[in-house]
Amino acid sequence: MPIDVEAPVIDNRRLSGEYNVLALAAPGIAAQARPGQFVMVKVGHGHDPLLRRPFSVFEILRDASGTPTGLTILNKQVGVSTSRLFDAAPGQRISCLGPLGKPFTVDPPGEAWMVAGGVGLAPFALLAEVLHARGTAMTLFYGARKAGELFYLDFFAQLGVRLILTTEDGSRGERGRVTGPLEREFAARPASAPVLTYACGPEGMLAAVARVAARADRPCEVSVERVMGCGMGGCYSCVIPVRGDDGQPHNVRSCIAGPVFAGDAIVWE
Amino acid sequence: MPIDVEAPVIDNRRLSGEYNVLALAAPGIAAQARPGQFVMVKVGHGHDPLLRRPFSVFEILRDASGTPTGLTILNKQVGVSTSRLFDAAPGQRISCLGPLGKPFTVDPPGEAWMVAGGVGLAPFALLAEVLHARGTAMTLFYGARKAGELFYLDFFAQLGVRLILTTEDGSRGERGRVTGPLEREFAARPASAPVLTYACGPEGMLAAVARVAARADRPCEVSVERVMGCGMGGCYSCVIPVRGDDGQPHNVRSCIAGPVFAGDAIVWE
Amino acid sequence: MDLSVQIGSLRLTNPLIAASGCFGYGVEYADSVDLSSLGGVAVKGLFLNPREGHPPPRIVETPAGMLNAIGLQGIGVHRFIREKMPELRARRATVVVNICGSTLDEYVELARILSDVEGVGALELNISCPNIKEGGITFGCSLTGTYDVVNGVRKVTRLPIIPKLTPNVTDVASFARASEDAGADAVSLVNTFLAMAIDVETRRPKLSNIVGGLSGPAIRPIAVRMVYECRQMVKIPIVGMGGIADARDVLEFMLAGATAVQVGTANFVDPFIWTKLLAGLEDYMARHQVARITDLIGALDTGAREKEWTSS
Amino acid sequence: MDLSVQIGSLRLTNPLIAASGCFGYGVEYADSVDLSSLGGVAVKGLFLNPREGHPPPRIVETPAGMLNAIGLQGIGVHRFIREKMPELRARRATVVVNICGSTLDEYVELARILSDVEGVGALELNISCPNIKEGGITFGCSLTGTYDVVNGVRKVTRLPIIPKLTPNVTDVASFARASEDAGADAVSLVNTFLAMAIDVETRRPKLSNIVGGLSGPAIRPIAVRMVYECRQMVKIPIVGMGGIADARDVLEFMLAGATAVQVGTANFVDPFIWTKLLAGLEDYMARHQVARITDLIGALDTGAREKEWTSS
Ligand SMILES: Cc1cc2nc3c(=O)[nH]c(=O)nc-3n(C[C@H](O)[C@H](O)[C@H](O)COP(=O)(O)OP(=O)(O)OC[C@H]3O[C@@H](n4cnc5c(N)ncnc54)[C@H](O)[C@@H]3O)c2cc1C
Ligand SMILES: Cc1cc2nc3c(=O)[nH]c(=O)nc-3n(C[C@H](O)[C@H](O)[C@H](O)COP(=O)(O)OP(=O)(O)OC[C@H]3O[C@@H](n4cnc5c(N)ncnc54)[C@H](O)[C@@H]3O)c2cc1C
Ligand SMILES: Cc1cc2nc3c(=O)[nH]c(=O)nc-3n(C[C@H](O)[C@H](O)[C@H](O)COP(=O)(O)O)c2cc1C
Ligand SMILES: Cc1cc2nc3c(=O)[nH]c(=O)nc-3n(C[C@H](O)[C@H](O)[C@H](O)COP(=O)(O)O)c2cc1C
Ligand code: FES
Ligand code: FES
Repeated sequence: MPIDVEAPVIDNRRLSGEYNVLALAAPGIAAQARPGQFVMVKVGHGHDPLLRRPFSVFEILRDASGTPTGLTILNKQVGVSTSRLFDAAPGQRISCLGPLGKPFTVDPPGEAWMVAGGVGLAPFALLAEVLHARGTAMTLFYGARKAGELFYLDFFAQLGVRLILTTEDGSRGERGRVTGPLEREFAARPASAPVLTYACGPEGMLAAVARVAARADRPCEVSVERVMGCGMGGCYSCVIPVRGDDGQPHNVRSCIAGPVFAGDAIVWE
Repeated sequence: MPIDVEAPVIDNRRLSGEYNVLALAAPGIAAQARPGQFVMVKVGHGHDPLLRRPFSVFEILRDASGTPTGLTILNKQVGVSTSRLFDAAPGQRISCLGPLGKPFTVDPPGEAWMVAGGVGLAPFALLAEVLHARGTAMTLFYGARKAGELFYLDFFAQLGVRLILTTEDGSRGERGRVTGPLEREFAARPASAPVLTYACGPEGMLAAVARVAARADRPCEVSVERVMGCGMGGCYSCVIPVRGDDGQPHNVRSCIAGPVFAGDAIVWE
Repeated sequence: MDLSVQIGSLRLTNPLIAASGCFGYGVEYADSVDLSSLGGVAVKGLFLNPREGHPPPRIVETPAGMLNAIGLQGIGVHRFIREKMPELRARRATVVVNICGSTLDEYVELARILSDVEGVGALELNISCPNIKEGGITFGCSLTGTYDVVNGVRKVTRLPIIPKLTPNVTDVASFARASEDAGADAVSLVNTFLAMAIDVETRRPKLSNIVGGLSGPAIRPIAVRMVYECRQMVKIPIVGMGGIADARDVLEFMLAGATAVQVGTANFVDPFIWTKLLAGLEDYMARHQVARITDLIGALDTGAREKEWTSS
Repeated sequence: MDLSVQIGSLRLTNPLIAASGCFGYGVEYADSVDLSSLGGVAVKGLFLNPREGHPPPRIVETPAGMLNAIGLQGIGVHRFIREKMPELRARRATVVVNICGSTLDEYVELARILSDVEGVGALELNISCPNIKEGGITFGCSLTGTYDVVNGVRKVTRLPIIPKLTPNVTDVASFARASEDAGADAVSLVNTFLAMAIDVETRRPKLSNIVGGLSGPAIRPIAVRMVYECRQMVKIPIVGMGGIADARDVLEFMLAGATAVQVGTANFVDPFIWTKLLAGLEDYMARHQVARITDLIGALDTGAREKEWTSS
């Protein structure tokens, strides 16, 4: 059950001029959150900005005994609220509602491939931690615009995640998009090898990943990002076309039916 | 000429659970400001709250060489913006427009009596400083709800200001309203003694002071507080009825024709 | 302290109703909110048949408000009765069903169907949705259209009927009057204001539907004025809404003349708003020694002001 | 880069006009703002005779907006011509005189008087002030009233005439059409939305006039929609306004179809807004390689969207 906390900012770590990791003291949410779930955040009082904004749960913070004490979000500055989150000062309180949404399947058939585009990295820190505890073999395909926007590489490396990096300007890893190496890896792998692919990033990338996985006849789960007014199923703003039992696309609320969907369920536009 | 500064908060000193003194780095405004003038302040970005709020210039801050570096405002928490000013953190920037409005006459005929009700103390710190430099004899009649809401008494005492205090609950000075002792002092003083009275506080108090002064046949200047939308003469929100040449009351913009008026010019309602 | 209010034959335990389109079918919130603690739950607008609604983007934020062009996506009345009503009954929600038709007959048909359904407390006639072309608002922008829909529905149901008025008209009170004349038990207002927002970088509308409906605190002062105008014109209860975000806002609508209120956009910001609103109302009633909340309805004092001062 | 726009025979050096009632008579700002750098200055609404306006409180803040009920306090047209026009001429302001009458004859008389005054650039006919009982908005809420005022004024002046439309109507575009038919050179919109706010502690209206006009960012999405609707209906230029607070907002109105814009409430918040708006427009034009700002008028693209993605 989601709860709403006026969470104090514990820490604000800048990763670049655009990205930061914000740590929030929200033990109740942290205790429930599972990989792929999100929180709805509102910064500041007053009615401008008005609505909350959705953010993936990035990491779960724990005290020495392992009890969850809070969570972090990986924030990319793109507009009003993300700018306020970029500038948030420790001690400031931020209203945080969650956890919300359907999580990733954490029961992959042997091997897990994570595909992240830019800030789409957000759900994979927690997923990697949980899968690491299960002993699942992991690969992260991680694409960004440039080398300076590839974050948390050590974190994933320490969890034993194999890293395959791409940048659009070629400043690190392979030049180009993340779907290139993904396609090659699929081709190199025997069709019988049990791989579950997880993807998060821009929708065009998700569609491409879903296509690549389908072509390789592999299951894949994508976490979609639609504009969300409420995050609770109240407003119908966040819909995405999903193939129904009748074979037709139907608009489905991604906040409660998702944000994680089977890649082949979505009717990509 | 008024200027607009994104003034960093230098200091926020709490005087009580409701009152604070906020120091702002605004040298350009400080260099021009005269006693009785005000600034229009906007806290925070976004459109809620939307409008600026008027505040008297409380003190002028100066560096060692005497050059103005900023100003303070005496803030009383009553609503949205004053609450934000109460909580403002050093370093935070606050948009500050000023100086605005007609100042007090700083050329009193020998003796200056200042009458302050509550936060109406605000214009008198600067006035007392300026009059002190001129060697004017000063009295401050200062009324508040209770002892804990009488501030800056040492400040005025150090400038040689005679203090006459009242509180509504009698916890310090005389019990009752500030117009009581004022009336007595007028009665005790020969009609020929040159006294200029300045008043700032709730409008009922200003009307009473104006009445008392008129009865004693003395000049008085009052600083009125009307809701102000712009502070620049643009909106006509801040009007107060002033007797015109035709003997009739006319609505006059208190932001540019005031906030300081001759007590007998205003047609009290 | 009595917070109950009456809308036609329907008694609400308090004046707070979740606004249609802003609370799903109610069941979405059933785990977070005690539905029976609300005065009522107005469910998402229903047509006879399922609808997919408009393509995204469907909402965009504006200063102290939001635009929506959902396009009345919905499961249709039959699936609603089958799939949602059982849980709403089980949760003891007071259900207000918001219905929408492309034709007069569709409203009548919907009313007929819903009249036989156990647990339906009232019908709200959505003749004011700005986001769809057929029906709806074309009735709501015409006095005879409004009269005809209300009158048609009145003939087939004994449920309280509450036409929901659009604010996009010159004289909303005349629509309240037409509704009253046609036999409505109450009117609700306002639905959203037709509005638009443009992305200047792409030079495109921010909503796929080009225009949408403005809701949220931004519109509250206009909505309060409209409730006040209707209060002068009709005797039936008014359900007021538009930008309510705290208990003071609820009281503002009630003092202007509303018997009950709906809360829409604010529920998106704070799904736990209901207990806060109730607490705020109770606090106000205690402070002002108001025994029955109905004493506040239309209790706006437009007389002259007193003068008094303290050394504040 | 050419920022100039044309309203009838009047050329504005840029599309930014100070909105009537939000910039005094212009002279109040002459020391802070270079009046000749503005496209125009619409002065506070003038009647033939001086008026005292409403008692305070005259304004109240609302979410992202404000209500005003000033009641058209003003010095009357004769004192305006004598006392303010000389300075406005000296400052080389492009003056738009906003006029208001209780009767049709008063509008005509005002137009006649002002037509002979050197330095008057255009007449804005205020038939939309929600704050006064006589005249004004009663014309603005009736198509024939609108037609008659515009037509009457047209007969006595060659100055560009710009009726200012009220948003408190069902179909604002029909009023633009009536204005065009009657010979208006342009229409301006929107005036404020009739609205109210209540102090729940005292149970009194927050404005002495009970109701007032809502302005500011809150109303912008409705105002943009109305400009867009008028753009489909008339050929004459539209002067758009309502909640403009930055250059993006100016562009939004222009893309929706406005030739020029007015800025009211935002000037209260930032009297130095004009240079910021101009800089913002120039930056946009440079980034988008727009040589003439007139190329942006009505340039909203309502076509389908492309799909593309980057690893952002
Ligand atoms: C399930 C989910 C998880 C997300 N996780 C993260 C995350 O971990 N880290 C992160 O940085 N971002 C994440 N996002 C995206 C993030 O929600 C948006 O960047 C944010 O809402 C923009 O808010 P803003 O006020 O800064 O932008 P605005 O000023 O409101 O708008 C700027 C741009 O952001 C887009 N936008 C606005 N509101 C939303 C919204 N509610 N959802 C999506 N896009 C929006 C607008 O269309 C516009 O193009 C997630 C989105 C979803 C749906
Ligand atoms: C010339 C002048 C000088 C002032 N100097 C000081 C000062 O030095 N220190 C100080 O604490 N206060 C001063 N005030 C009063 C101060 O401006 C108000 O307390 C403040 O605007 C309230 O803002 P808010 O957002 O906290 O209140 P809101 O939440 O907006 O409203 C709370 C209450 O304050 C009143 N109010 C709102 N706006 C104004 C306004 N613009 N002017 C006056 N009252 C308003 C409202 O009517 C309401 O009753 C001065 C006012 C004027 C006109
Ligand atoms: C996303 C959204 C969807 C809505 N859907 C409906 C609807 O289906 N039927 C209806 O009558 N009103 C609908 N409305 C209007 C609301 O019920 C309400 O009248 C309006 O939003 C004003 O109230 P608010 O400011 O509290 O949101 C919708 C509003 C929003 C924001
Ligand atoms: C305080 C105030 C006074 C106004 N006075 C007038 C007026 O005299 N004549 C007029 O045509 N419009 C008047 N208006 C309306 C504005 O010119 C403008 O149409 C409206 O405020 C919307 O623009 P904005 O949101 O930029 O303020 C006034 C508005 C305000 C806020
Ligand atoms: S975000 Fe409101 S229904 Fe999904
Ligand atoms: S505050 Fe706007 S005219 Fe005085």
